[in-house]
Amino acid sequence: MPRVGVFICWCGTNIAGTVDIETVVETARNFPGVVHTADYRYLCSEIGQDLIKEAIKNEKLEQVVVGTCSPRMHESTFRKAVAEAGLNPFLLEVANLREHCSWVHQDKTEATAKAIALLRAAAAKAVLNAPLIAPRLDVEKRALVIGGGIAGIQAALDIAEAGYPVDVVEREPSIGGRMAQLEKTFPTLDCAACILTPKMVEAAQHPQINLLTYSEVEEVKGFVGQFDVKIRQKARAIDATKCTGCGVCYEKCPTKTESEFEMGLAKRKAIYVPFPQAVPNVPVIDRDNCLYFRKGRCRICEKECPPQAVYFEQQDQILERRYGAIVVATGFDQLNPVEYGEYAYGQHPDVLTSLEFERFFNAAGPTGGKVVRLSDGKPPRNVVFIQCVGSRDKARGMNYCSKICCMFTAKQAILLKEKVPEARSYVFYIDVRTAGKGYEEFQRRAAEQYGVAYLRGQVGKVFPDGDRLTVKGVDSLSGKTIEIQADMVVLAAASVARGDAAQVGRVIGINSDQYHFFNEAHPKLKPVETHTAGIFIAGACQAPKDIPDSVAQASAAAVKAVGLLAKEKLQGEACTARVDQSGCSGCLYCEAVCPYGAISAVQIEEHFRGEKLTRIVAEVNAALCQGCGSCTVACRSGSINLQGYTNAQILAEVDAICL
Amino acid sequence: MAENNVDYSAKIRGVVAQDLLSGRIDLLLGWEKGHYWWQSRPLFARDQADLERLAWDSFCAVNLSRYLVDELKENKKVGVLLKGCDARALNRLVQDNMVPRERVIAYGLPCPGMLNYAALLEAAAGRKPDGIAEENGQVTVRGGGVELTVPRDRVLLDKCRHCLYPNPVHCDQLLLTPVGERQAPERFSAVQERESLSSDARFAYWEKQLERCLRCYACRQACPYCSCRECFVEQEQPRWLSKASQPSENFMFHLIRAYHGAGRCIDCGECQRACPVGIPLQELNRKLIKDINELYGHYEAGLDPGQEPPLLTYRPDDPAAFSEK
Amino acid sequence: MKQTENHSRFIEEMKERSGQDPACCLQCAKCSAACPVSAVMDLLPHQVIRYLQLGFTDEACKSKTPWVCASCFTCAARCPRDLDLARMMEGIRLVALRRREGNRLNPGELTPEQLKQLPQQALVSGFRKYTK
Amino acid sequence: MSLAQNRPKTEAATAGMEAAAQDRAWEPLIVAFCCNWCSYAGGDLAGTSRMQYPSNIKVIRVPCSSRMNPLFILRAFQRGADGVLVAGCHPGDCHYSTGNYLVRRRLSAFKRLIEFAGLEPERFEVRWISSSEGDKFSEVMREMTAAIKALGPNGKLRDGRWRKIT
Repeated sequence: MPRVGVFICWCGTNIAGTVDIETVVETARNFPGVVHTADYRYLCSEIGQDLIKEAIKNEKLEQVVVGTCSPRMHESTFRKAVAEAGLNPFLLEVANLREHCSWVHQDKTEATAKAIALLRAAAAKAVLNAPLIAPRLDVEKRALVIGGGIAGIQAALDIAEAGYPVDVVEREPSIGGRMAQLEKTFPTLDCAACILTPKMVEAAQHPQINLLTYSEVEEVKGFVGQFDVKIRQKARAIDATKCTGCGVCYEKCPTKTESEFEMGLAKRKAIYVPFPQAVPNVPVIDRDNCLYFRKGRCRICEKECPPQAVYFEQQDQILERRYGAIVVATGFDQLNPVEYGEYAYGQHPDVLTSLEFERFFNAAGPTGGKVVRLSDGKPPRNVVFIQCVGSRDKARGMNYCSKICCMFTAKQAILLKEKVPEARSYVFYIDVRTAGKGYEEFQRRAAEQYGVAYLRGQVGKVFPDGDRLTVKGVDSLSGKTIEIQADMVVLAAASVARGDAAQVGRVIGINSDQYHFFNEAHPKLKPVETHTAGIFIAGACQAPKDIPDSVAQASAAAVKAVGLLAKEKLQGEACTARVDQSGCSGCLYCEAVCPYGAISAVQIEEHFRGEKLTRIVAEVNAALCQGCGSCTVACRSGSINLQGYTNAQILAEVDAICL
Repeated sequence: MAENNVDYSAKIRGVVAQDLLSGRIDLLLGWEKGHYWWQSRPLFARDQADLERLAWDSFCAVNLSRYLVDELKENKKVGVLLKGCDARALNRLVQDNMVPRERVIAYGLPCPGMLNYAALLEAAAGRKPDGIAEENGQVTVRGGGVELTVPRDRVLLDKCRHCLYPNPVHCDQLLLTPVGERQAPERFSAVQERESLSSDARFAYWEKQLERCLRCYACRQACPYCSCRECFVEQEQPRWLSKASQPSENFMFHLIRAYHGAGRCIDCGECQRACPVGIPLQELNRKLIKDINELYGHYEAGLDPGQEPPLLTYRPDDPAAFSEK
Repeated sequence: MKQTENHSRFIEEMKERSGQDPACCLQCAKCSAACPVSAVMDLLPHQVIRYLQLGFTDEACKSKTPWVCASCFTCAARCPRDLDLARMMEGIRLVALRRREGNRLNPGELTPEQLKQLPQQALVSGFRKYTK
Repeated sequence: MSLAQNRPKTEAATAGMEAAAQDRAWEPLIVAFCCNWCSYAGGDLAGTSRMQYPSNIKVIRVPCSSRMNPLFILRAFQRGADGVLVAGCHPGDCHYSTGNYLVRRRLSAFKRLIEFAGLEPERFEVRWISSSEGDKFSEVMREMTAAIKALGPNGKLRDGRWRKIT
């Protein structure tokens, strides 16, 4: 029986307030193998860790058990402490006395009894712990950024500046993302294009950055340091090496269709660049609309193209490449408010979403920069902004606050006043949320200097009324019902995850929350990490976010990626599967269920009645194994076992917990 | 069959003798008569003299495929006589990499179903039978100077009653003419009957059945899917269960024995036939076959070694036997 | 805020009867904006809820609003917090009727003309709504 | 002092019921095997959010629900558990990408098998709980405890020889 030390953390009053530490320590003294017990106010503190290290040396401990917070919180802290005292770091077991006990139970007797049971199980497992050595893995010194919006561009630039090559995969024909669709940015009213375009160009010209636009990630395999990624480069039907970006092709193209970039408010050609400042400035032929692809005739663009760059036969290319780290920055969508029948969206041309309205301010936009009603082309007099359309709405929309709407509405109201000085804005809001540097001042400016009427309340219904819109709402502060004859209604529709976010997450191998926003590894302390090592997230794919936050998060993700790429070797998973070849019958069911292809057949020689026999057994590649343990269950004889979670250890835990 | 079995045995002997004497195979696995007339036991034939004892009659129930695992360690190439169930058992072993198929010559024997001595005793109505004769689906039991004739179906082994594949699904050489399709009764009827009981009644039923278990592991030894080099029941580290024949341990053994066959059991019934205390083991196996078929699509183990067993694969839209809310 | 036992009992009883919790209300007033009979209410629906949130149950009961509510469920359909205002109003009515141990509508007070003119359904609904 | 001392260790279910009637202090023991990445983290979130649930639940951490050998489940029942829960990531969200798809098949077959042997369906459950579902975690724990309490102590599959050692 190894010499076991048990250490209990009070975690201030977090554990000690509900769990009777003294009783727990007394009981733990009698667990099999336990030769030393101690408790301390904060075991994770330096003094607390020293307590463990001293005891390991003085008491010649061979196994350590700590009763603390969740192992997902401090397991690595204590492993390090144990290692510093000269023990193998995997000779440590954590009993979760806080998240799984003291915080979820109030009765002290019950919580104490449960703490003892959890601790007993941890001690029973610890007795069977064996020293483990994590394999050292190579790092491919190249990063992949998925998504070419402002977050993706920023992350790519930061990684490239640190000296590592980066590929940026963007689904659309140009990088730029949502920010490229904006006219101005709050709270400074900078022109979005003026600050974004230089960054786009910088990314395109950076020797370490390789832009893969009009491309999608199809498959991600492997693991941190060695992700093997398949990228589909969709056929543009243009030879990018020849194209000069002169634009003759789309001038001459006879087919028009709705522009995605203009939110369907304007037309584009079947051969097109999404917007004038597109990077790369290489058109794409939209095969669903191109006459030649649909009906086999036309080819005008081909004839007109001066450098002969049109190349109809071009096929999709699959690029297979290995990356050490991945940054996911796939952005967001705006909710389609058509479900909200009371706002008449889709029933009247002058009811718009805010992203649609934004395009009205842009000189290259559908109205050439004029704010006019789509119905009659006249400038609006009264514009009603409705906040929280689908946000803070657990009945029909999203339970969360979309965070950016209060600010972009204030911005649009200001821009409106500047474009149409006689226009009057009304904003129906539930709360105005302006947390951010300069935000409150900006919103107050809208109300005080630009005369925007803020009405605390919601709109019951928008009635299309001849050429105008009657908005019926309430100002809850005065208790007055309000009726406004509006010329335009702008809906601050919720920011939502991309429609295919869940699917994309599955391909990449990261999980998402109930709204399909990608999950960070820890809401406070690991905001850009995911649960998959080596994959980081940035921007609005994690939650609704404004530009400053997206850029900050992108730089944070870039630092994490760079930190990883800078490593000579990575430490792999130590808790890997291992085969007992003498028991293995070679059925290879383990190989069939292994998600990493870490198990393969190997021939071994055996002596049988004086003769040499060869037979097949399974073998684990520890560098590939991630330690899920699925193989151990497929193995009927238990000949493949998971180190750190062995069959014997789990049985010991079960036995101990049932005592 | 019994009437002509001498001829059949001779015919079989003729074919395999050629292969054995020419050295095409080093060993032939067949059957020979045992101590009693109603027993046929495995024959390990290496020469002509051994072959003389080869017998093919209505008592060759023992599945010979299982013996390949050990015999192939000492012999380069082994010939084996396979009934329908034995052929599927060979597929099971090939799929599990327990038997290299290329070192086996499989001689197929279409099987009319094997007879159950207990049922013959019953048919003899109290007299001790000393032999049988078979003709046209009838079995005549001789004993004490009296002859009683019963339909063959009535004296079949349980495992043969429900047999769906009496003809070998594959073999290198078919030795006899295939038998016709048989009307097999619904094999899940016993399972369904048990399912209709309450939890407590089911538990009482199994408690009664399993308390007889001696933990002799004959079921395991006979089974073509129990091919592990070391069975979990005999492991010391970890000790999954103790050696004692004790109710909860017996439950554990039998549930896991059956579970290890989930998606793998070929439903040959050897476990139940081998059980010296008559535990209806096949019911547990069939419960799994039935459920897995219902949940994850029809699958018949042992038909095609290339087809992946259902528990080694999945579909993203699989149903579950628990709430997925 | 009023936190007397009497007031909190009222709220608890109302919550139990209606299955709705006033604490979930954001006071966005969408109910009031959507209500087709708000013009004849002395308090808007969201104000009634606000009174409940603050414990002013007497004021909420004294208000005409719960009795005027036509139970058209527009508020319930629009509420972003999935609150069923109509049920809450019903809850207030039920608790109030039981508290006062009296009815707001006495059959004897109805004139024979009224009884003759009003549709049967209106009478049944009226008694269901205004009497215990 | 331990709850376990109050639990009857009787052979048959009926005996357990009687004991339960006599001993009002009976509290069920429920062993919950939680995958490290989703359900265990969901449990952590329930803790962080102080969402209370009965202390009858004792969690054992496994790397993935696909690490769940049915033998562990039987062992828990044998040693005195009144209920066993296996919790993993939602299908499609497995940290190891496919583990819980395999578990769905494995444990569906196993659940039906042990029910066939006479175990009440409520005693063994499988649930998908993500790392963001602290509320679901505590709710599942409350529901399961209530269901087991309604059933009473489990005598089936339990080893009568097995007693508390300390």
